[in-house]
Amino acid sequence: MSLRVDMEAIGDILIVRLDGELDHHTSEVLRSQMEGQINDTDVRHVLLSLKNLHFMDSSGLGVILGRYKQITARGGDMIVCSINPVIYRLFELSGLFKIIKVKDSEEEALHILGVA
Amino acid sequence: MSLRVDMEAIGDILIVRLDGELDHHTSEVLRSQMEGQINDTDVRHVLLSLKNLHFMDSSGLGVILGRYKQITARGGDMIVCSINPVIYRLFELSGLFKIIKVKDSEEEALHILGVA
Amino acid sequence: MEKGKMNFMELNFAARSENEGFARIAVAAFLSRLPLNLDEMEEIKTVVSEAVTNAIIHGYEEDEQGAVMISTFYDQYAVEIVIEDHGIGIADVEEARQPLFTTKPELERSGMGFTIMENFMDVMEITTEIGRGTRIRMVKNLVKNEMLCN
Amino acid sequence: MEKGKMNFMELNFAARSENEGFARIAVAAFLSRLPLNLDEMEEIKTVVSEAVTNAIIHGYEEDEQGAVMISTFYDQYAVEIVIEDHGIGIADVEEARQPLFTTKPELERSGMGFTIMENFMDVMEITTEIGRGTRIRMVKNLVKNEMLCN
Ligand SMILES: Nc1ncnc2c1ncn2[C@@H]1O[C@H](COP(=O)(O)OP(=O)(O)O)[C@@H](O)[C@H]1O
Ligand SMILES: Nc1ncnc2c1ncn2[C@@H]1O[C@H](COP(=O)(O)OP(=O)(O)O)[C@@H](O)[C@H]1O
Repeated sequence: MSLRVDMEAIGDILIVRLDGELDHHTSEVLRSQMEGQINDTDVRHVLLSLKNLHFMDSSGLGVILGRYKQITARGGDMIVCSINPVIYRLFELSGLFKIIKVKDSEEEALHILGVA
Repeated sequence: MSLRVDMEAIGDILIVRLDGELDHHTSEVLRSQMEGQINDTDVRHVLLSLKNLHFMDSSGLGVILGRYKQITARGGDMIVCSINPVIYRLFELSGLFKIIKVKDSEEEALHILGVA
Repeated sequence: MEKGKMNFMELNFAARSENEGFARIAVAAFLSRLPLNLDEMEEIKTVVSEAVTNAIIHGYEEDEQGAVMISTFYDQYAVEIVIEDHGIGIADVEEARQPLFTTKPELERSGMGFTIMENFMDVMEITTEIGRGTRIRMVKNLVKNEMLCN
Repeated sequence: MEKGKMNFMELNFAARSENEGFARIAVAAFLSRLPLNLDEMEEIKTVVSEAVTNAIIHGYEEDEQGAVMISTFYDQYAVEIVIEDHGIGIADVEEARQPLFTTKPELERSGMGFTIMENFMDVMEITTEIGRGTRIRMVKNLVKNEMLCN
């Protein structure tokens, strides 16, 4: 019933790893942490890893879309990786895959962003 | 919310290992399985290992006392081992330690029963 | 649902966001003996989260004095989950059901709650009255439809 | 308890033994944000199990048409748990509270339920009426008594 947000910068890429449950209650923490990091550093792209995210609902979609808008407004890009089947369907239903790229693993995603 | 009962015979000792939760709902399963095994085989002693028992309430005390009476009526003995702190207090409150021996591990208990 | 074989629970709790996770766990624990696979259980937790969050954010507009009610029933054929609030109600239900429609974009709401409930469950009905509250009734079948046709 | 800072939940469910585990998980999940250590949480799960089992076995004598109610409140000072049934009631409460006393030895009951509830909680009160039911009210303090004396 809680969310751990782990952030790591590799060059101009911010890797955000989520561990736990992303719902309305925990989405506020994620929003403020990511917002701050994007505003205060010279991050250009965001890689969001959902490998250890055990639960997400539409509040998660909202906060992810919000950060997508923030990063693309700065000319950057967002990639999401390691999505479990039920969370995958949430992205699908919302049409978010039409704008946000999705990859199977962090390695593949970093490759697309020109690293590793 | 379920109980796994694993039984192994070593000589005339029946080792019963409990995995899960022992409450009123699951105690019936334990009672019938142990009762059958004690009646149908030439088991003399019972070693009850609670190492993987994550929950127990007073329904568990009842079924353990019932099996203690069954095995001592046949001239045998019962030893309980690997009890966690909260379950330990249940035994203590009930006075069961006055009649049932308790050991830290299966090895120690088997030693007392003259094996290993 | 057949009376004898039915199991039920009713849950009533404070409209606080920290209770969202509790509500999901309680419903999942209640349904744990049913033949639901992991994905189906996740779907049920998701729709519970959607409806409870809506009650808290939209129904009560984050006034924690409100209360959210969940009733759950099951028998061998289906699971029924009803989630209610005594909040502000919904003015235009057809509009509210549209994918991406939200009245709270400033809270970064995605407007996908009702769409997810409809897609993850076999039945999703909304009953609402302005100033009185909202009731969401959802059903998930446990038996494949083909089997019922025999 | 202070109103503003209090959280509550009420749970009502069928008096079926398979709901005993559900009741424990629901109460533990509701209290998960409190500063309780693992042993204290186990103690609370144990007393919930004792009172719910008593309602099912003694209160309703295993008639699954009965319902068990659990209400839980907490604030920063204490957790209060009330468990009720509308069953047969208890004729002699003093006798019932005695360690090892049971009216159902044929079911291998240990007669330790009330003793455990008393020992694991800071307050345990029984209210009962023959033919109307039984209500067990238990409190566990979150703050050490010494601190309250300052
Ligand atoms: N319980 C409720 N009480 C009042 N209004 C509600 C309730 N649930 C939903 N609504 C309305 O329906 C709209 C759509 O809901 P939903 O699809 O869940 O999206 P979101 O919650 O992201 O806004 C909400 O924006 C709100 O206006
Ligand atoms: N909810 C209840 N309704 C009716 N009688 C009860 C209830 N709870 C307890 N009792 C009575 O009190 C006695 C003692 O209860 P307890 O200490 O929990 O031991 P046990 O459940 O092992 O009998 C029971 O045997 C029963 O006669």
